[in-house]
Amino acid sequence: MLLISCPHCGPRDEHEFAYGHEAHIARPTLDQQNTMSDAEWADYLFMRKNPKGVHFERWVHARGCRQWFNVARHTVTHEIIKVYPMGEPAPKLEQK
Amino acid sequence: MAEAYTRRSALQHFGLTAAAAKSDVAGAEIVIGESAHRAIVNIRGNSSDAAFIAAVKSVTGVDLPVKPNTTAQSGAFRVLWLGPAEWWVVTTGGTEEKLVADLRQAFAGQHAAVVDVSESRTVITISGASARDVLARGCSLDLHPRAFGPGQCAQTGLTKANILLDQTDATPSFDIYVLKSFGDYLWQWFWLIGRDYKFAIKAQ
Amino acid sequence: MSAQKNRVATGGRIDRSKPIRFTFDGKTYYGYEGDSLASALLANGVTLVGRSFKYHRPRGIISAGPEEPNALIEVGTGARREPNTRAPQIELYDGLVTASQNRWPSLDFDLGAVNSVMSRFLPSGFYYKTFKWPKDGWLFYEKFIRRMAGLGTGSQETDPDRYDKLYAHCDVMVVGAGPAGLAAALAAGRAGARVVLVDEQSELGGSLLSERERTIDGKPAAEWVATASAELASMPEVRVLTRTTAFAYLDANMLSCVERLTDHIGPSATGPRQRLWRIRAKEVILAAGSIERPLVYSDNDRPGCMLASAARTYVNRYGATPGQRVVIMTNNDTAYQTALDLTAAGVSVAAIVDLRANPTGALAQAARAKGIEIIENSAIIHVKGTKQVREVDVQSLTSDGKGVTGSVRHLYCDTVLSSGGWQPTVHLHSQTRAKVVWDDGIQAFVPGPIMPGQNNRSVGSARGAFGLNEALNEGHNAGAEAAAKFGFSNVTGNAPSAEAEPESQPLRSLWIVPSNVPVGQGGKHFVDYQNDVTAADVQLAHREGYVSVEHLKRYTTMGMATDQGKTSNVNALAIMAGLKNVSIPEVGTTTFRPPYTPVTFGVFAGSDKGDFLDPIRKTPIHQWHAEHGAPFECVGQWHRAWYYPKAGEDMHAAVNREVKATRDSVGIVDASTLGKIDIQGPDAAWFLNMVYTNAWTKLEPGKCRYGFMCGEDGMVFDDGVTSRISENHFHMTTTTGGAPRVMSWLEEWHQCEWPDKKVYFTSVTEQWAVFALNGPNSRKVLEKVVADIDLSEEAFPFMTWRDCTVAGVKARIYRISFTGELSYEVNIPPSYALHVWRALMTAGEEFSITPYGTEALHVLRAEKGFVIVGQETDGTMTPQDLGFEWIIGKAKPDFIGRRSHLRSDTKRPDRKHLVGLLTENPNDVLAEGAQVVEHVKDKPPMTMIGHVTSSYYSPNAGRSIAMAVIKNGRNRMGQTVYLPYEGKVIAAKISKPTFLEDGAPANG
Amino acid sequence: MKQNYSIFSLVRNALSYHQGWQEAWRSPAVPKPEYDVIIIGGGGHGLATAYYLAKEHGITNVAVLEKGWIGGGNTGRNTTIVRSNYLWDESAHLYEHSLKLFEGLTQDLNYNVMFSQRGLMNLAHTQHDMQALRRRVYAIQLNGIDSEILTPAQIKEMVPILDCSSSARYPIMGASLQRRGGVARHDAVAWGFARKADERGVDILQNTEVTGFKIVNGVVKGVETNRGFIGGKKVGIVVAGHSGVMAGLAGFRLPVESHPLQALVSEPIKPILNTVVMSPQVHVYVSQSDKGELVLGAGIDAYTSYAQVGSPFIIENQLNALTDLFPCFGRLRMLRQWGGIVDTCPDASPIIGKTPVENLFLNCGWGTGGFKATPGSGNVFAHTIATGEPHKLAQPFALDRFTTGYLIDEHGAAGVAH
Repeated sequence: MLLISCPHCGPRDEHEFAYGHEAHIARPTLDQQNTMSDAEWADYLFMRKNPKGVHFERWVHARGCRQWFNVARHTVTHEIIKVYPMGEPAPKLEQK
Repeated sequence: MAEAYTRRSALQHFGLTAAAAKSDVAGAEIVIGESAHRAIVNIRGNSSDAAFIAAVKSVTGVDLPVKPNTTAQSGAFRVLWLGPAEWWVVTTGGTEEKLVADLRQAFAGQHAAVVDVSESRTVITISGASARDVLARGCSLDLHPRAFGPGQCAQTGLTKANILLDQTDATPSFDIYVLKSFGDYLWQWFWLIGRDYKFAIKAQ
Repeated sequence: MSAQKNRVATGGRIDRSKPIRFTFDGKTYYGYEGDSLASALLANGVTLVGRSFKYHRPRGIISAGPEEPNALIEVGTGARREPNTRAPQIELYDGLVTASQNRWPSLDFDLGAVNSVMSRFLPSGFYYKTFKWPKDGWLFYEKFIRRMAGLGTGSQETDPDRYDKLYAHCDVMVVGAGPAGLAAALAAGRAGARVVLVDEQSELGGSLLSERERTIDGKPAAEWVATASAELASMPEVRVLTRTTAFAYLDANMLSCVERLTDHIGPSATGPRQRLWRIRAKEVILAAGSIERPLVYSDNDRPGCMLASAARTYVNRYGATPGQRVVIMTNNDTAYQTALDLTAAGVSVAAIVDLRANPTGALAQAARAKGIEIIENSAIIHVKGTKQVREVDVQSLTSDGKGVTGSVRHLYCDTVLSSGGWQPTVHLHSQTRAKVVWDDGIQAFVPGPIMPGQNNRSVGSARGAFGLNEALNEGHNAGAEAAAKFGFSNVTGNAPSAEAEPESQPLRSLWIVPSNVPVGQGGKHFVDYQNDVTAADVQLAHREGYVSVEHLKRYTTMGMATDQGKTSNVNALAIMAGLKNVSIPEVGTTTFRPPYTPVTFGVFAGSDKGDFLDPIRKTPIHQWHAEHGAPFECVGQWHRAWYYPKAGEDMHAAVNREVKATRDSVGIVDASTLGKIDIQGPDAAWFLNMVYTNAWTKLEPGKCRYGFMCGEDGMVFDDGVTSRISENHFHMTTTTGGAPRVMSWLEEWHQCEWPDKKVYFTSVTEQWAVFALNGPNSRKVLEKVVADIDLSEEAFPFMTWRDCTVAGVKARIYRISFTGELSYEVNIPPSYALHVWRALMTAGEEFSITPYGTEALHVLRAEKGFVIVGQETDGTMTPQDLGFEWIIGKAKPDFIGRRSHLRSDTKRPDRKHLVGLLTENPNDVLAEGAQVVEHVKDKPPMTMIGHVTSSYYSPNAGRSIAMAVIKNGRNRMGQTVYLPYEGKVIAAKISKPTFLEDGAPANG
Repeated sequence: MKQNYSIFSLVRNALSYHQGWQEAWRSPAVPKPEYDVIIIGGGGHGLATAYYLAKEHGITNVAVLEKGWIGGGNTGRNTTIVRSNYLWDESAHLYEHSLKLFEGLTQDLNYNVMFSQRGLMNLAHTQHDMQALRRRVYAIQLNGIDSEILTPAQIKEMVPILDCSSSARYPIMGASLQRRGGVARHDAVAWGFARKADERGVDILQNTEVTGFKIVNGVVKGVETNRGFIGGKKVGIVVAGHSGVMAGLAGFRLPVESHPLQALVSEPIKPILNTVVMSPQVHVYVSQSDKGELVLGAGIDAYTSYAQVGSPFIIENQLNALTDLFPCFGRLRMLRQWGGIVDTCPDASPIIGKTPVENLFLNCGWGTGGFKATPGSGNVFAHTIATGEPHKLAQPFALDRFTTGYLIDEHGAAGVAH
């Protein structure tokens, strides 16, 4: 069971959290929506990096403070490398 | 409001008063009870805004606990940290309407919110030497005195219900705030786990 | 009391003053307190204890621990019967009932042993090559194969025991309470750290419990263990768990452990039977010891064949000897200690057969000094005796160790002990997915670097440091260092110390002990005892190309038995490496998967049985519904009153009555489960514009509006009515099942996408109980209990809300409707819910007010064509598909899902549309889920164009009504379609999805 | 020709101490410089693709590249359930195609894949479950596939050890039954395809990891591997959980996430359960293997992972539900627990067909349900690669459905994994 450090509440068991999938997918602006192709929209909606390695993803402390945050987690080791707030860009990490 | 006698607590149908009368509180390893009808008001605002902190203080006398998972008390008012911009003000039942009004007035002009949630929760109290043991059956938090103590609170899970856990003294005693719809479930869960302990029911 | 013929007169940790009666296969025996079932059986001279899985070969006890492959026993009777329990790990209690398994009619005479005779035709994988004829024959063969397979028999009765589970936390967790683990726990505990020490045995000490002569800190080992145990028990922050197996090492230093609370007491025990500990440690010290490997020699499975170390445990710890006359075969020095200990107990050691030439280690010298014959550079080539070892043949090894030469010696004996070296117990380390690496020195896998994100270290023999002093030192240092990491640096005392290890010689790897006939053509060289995998099977796998470790395991089933290959994996890998002429790690390492030893299903479930499986959420007047006979419908976790049958009524009659009464006069429903969200802030209206498909900016305070929410994929995912309380304050309602999802949805968009928007969301679902009065007389009922506001149409029109007092209780009433009737949704504090409900019932008496449940609610809304998200929708329907084109805010610049509505498939005009279906026979009520076709054929396949989403008998329409989603349905009005299901075909006409006069706008 | 496997060959070989068996497939020491088709991924789907390319399309200059050992991924980690009771026409036809191939597979491959059509039951516990169940059964029936609805009494008769009492937290209200559904021996499927593909000339290259693609002007020309460059006129990616990694190497993204899916077996016991029982509501999927082990599947873990492990509470919840459904299972013991990496699509349906790179084809997204599709998937994918155009059954499952919005959503309505 993952141990996730909520930026507010500290380390809690995984079952207190809900997974928010890949982070840093910005919703297209209205202008973009109106000019983009269906394929580009599909890219926003569905296409994912799904890396084998460090994944920048979102979690929410659903059974706790209900706050969303970003996590850099290794998808092979499950090591949580960094927890950082929403809105902050993905950290540059040494390649693991 | 209607006559008080028409008001029912979430767990009233379990006959807690009668059970409490028969309970041996002194010899018990755990003592559980329902503390119903508290005033619980959810407040939202910006804790880095001095005006917000001042407004809370002006109404409750409490210095807003900005440290996560802590509580602060002043007189009848207890303020519990729920999130970085969310707290509960808990006080004597029946005063929630006034509290909501006072807080709204104090927050005037700020981006803040006040929501009465008193009626949505009941409180199950648990106290006694084995209280931590019992909670460990359903709660993954570390409640060891080195890790958790009076003045701390946490929203977490207790078995399959979501709760807010507030340690009220070092006995230890805990207040467990739970949605009323889960009240039956959680109360019966305590009975289930409690069968391996000497336990007693406390009157409200 | 029958004599225990293999019981030593004195010594060991059993209490000879406390005899314990037990039965095995119906026969009564006696053992002593402190015995395991295995030791008691051995003491009684019982060596045949089971039959193997495939060949049904007679089998005896191999080991003294969890690695036991053979002695699998059924314990208990009736509902408590438990198959496949390992005899060395069963503690005796009075009245213990045990039985052998996988034999018929008896252990001694087992018809299944025909497989042994036929074994030549049953090599690994034989079933892949046969049983292929005729084409459908497999089901036939399978029946027989299944009956032959399967080991023990599971009970078909409900397990009467209960189980417990809990969470725990510590600074330092120590797995294994042998010398290394005890030293670690003592060091960390003395420093003041929170320590959990677990050990699977009934008492602490691990390997020290089997020692005869070793001393620690000048005390006999057993005494040192007792002192250490007492000290640990006295430390308030140290928790010691015996009979507890750490069976899984999970992410982030969480270990799952199972504590056996009553298995050693039996059915008379009270309290939970077993307990699941989920322990989150800051650091874990793995001190789980090591497991001896058997040698792979010809017919090495005959009852009486045993691990050398096991014999040592039986004689030293339990005062039970495996037999009377023993031959030992070894490739290393440790077996000599067994010889010395057996000799000391009066057991005759006929000879030690050492695969090595010229053994001169200290223990070998000691054995020689005791007069024990050492036959060096030699091997046991045959074991004679089927149900009991009678004799062994010994021959010298050729120089390459691959054959034998010279004259054959016959040695009479009833027991053959073997030692093939030791394999550290690396299971938990490996479970973290950290690598294990091959250590040439000890010819075993040892822990490699630990996994990132984990925090553990292996000490003592668990990492391949087999010396006692090494174990004590490493344990102590690990405990002290781990404690210091968490701020407990004040370690008192030094590492315990023992006398120096006897000087020893390296082992000789001879992974197959040769015989004088080729492997596979004479006796069987078992590698995996339980699954009957032999060296010849490994050779066959190699021949056929199943050469990787995973293929080897799967093809031969090696390592897949209940012992998970604890004694066989390395031997099998090594044999394969020899065949491939590569190093052992090049063949691969096995991945150790949890659990370390099998764990009862029941303990995972814990106490959460029955209604505790999933919480049942109840509304504030749940009791009232129950008292009035309502069955409940599951809606998510909620239980909602389904209908209220009166005496003699079935569901259909009750629902018809409820539906009719509501349209004719007044009905009342408990709608408290409806999701409710308080939304406040200057950007609240902006936010609603984004999450709903329609526009909200212009909604006036005091008014309500219905809306659909879509996912970003454009599909409907919730609906409901939202009311404006004040300029910056809204009250949103959601579906019952969707409430938590919508709340999360709002927070997610706010926090992740639009954090600058000033708005707060608070769930108030349970702040309000909701009772909906519906029907032409609902106003009249309400007027009797509401005095402070004007309820007239003009003063309180449709789609508005008012605060007022209902029966003395502060309330908020929304004039919204899900029935198309005059309707008031009365919101009141739940603590007054029963009072208000009763007041409304009383007030409604003169109008025959009728409580109705969810079924009538569904009929009433369907009569007016209101949709239910989750019933008319399934994640593939847009608002347009549902006919709610009008609810899409065309003028709105943006909302979630909007762009998806513009995709080619989503904007197709001939998508599935929500329509009504009127059956030709008005009394035919279609099944929900029935499929719609245009053209009926004699038999399938038929082309389906849609399905029925809702279907009821409508007493108000006087006929059946149904809603369906049908391809291009809105352009097929009046078309007759067919619904073939359950052997019939029902014809129906496509209509609009409203069945009384046109409905008012819907309400979620 | 390969040795024929039969009772006669078994007896004959027994007389020579089984010294005469040949290797089931060759392990070529050196790859050819170029193949007509390279299949990346030596799982069941990849091997089946190679087999059908050779058998049905006469394309035998084929290599299957497997970074580890064939059948070592999800093929060897699933709960071996085979069924075709899918809601949507597109899925039903595809899985039924596969089920039909399964019915002749043992003979076709001369390898006993132990396809045991012992019947497969889907339990319903709520009104909503029952509605969804009827919808599915009626649709399946009209697609010409066997499926029927059972009453609780019929369920109890078939599986007496199920708790069918109405007082259960989730009482059993009914079930659907597909009698032709069942289980098969997963390893045998992979090995059988490998053996027969090899017989027709396919090179199975184990321990061969693809590290890159050679793409010239948008056309794939071959793959870089740890054994050097291997040319390929056409390349098919069939790597399940690692599809995203391969797509990344080829320069495009997929609507796929990889998640852990956990499974476990009990210790073997004598026959106690003769039907596959599935309860999507409480996430229980159970059958008994021929060896006697109860084989259980759980729900997927929420987070993406390539670790082949998941979280313990998934298993706890599953066993909680299992021991409620089968109260006599409480005393059985978990023997082994493991995880696979499942590649899930937003609509819980696979992707089969072309990619943005010419001559590079893709077959992935089978999520929790890939095993049952093995022969069908290989069959339609082989057609797709051989002809360059999607097989008609594969057509709806093209990647561009995510652009048009024509999803085949098997989540809600089918509601079943595995």
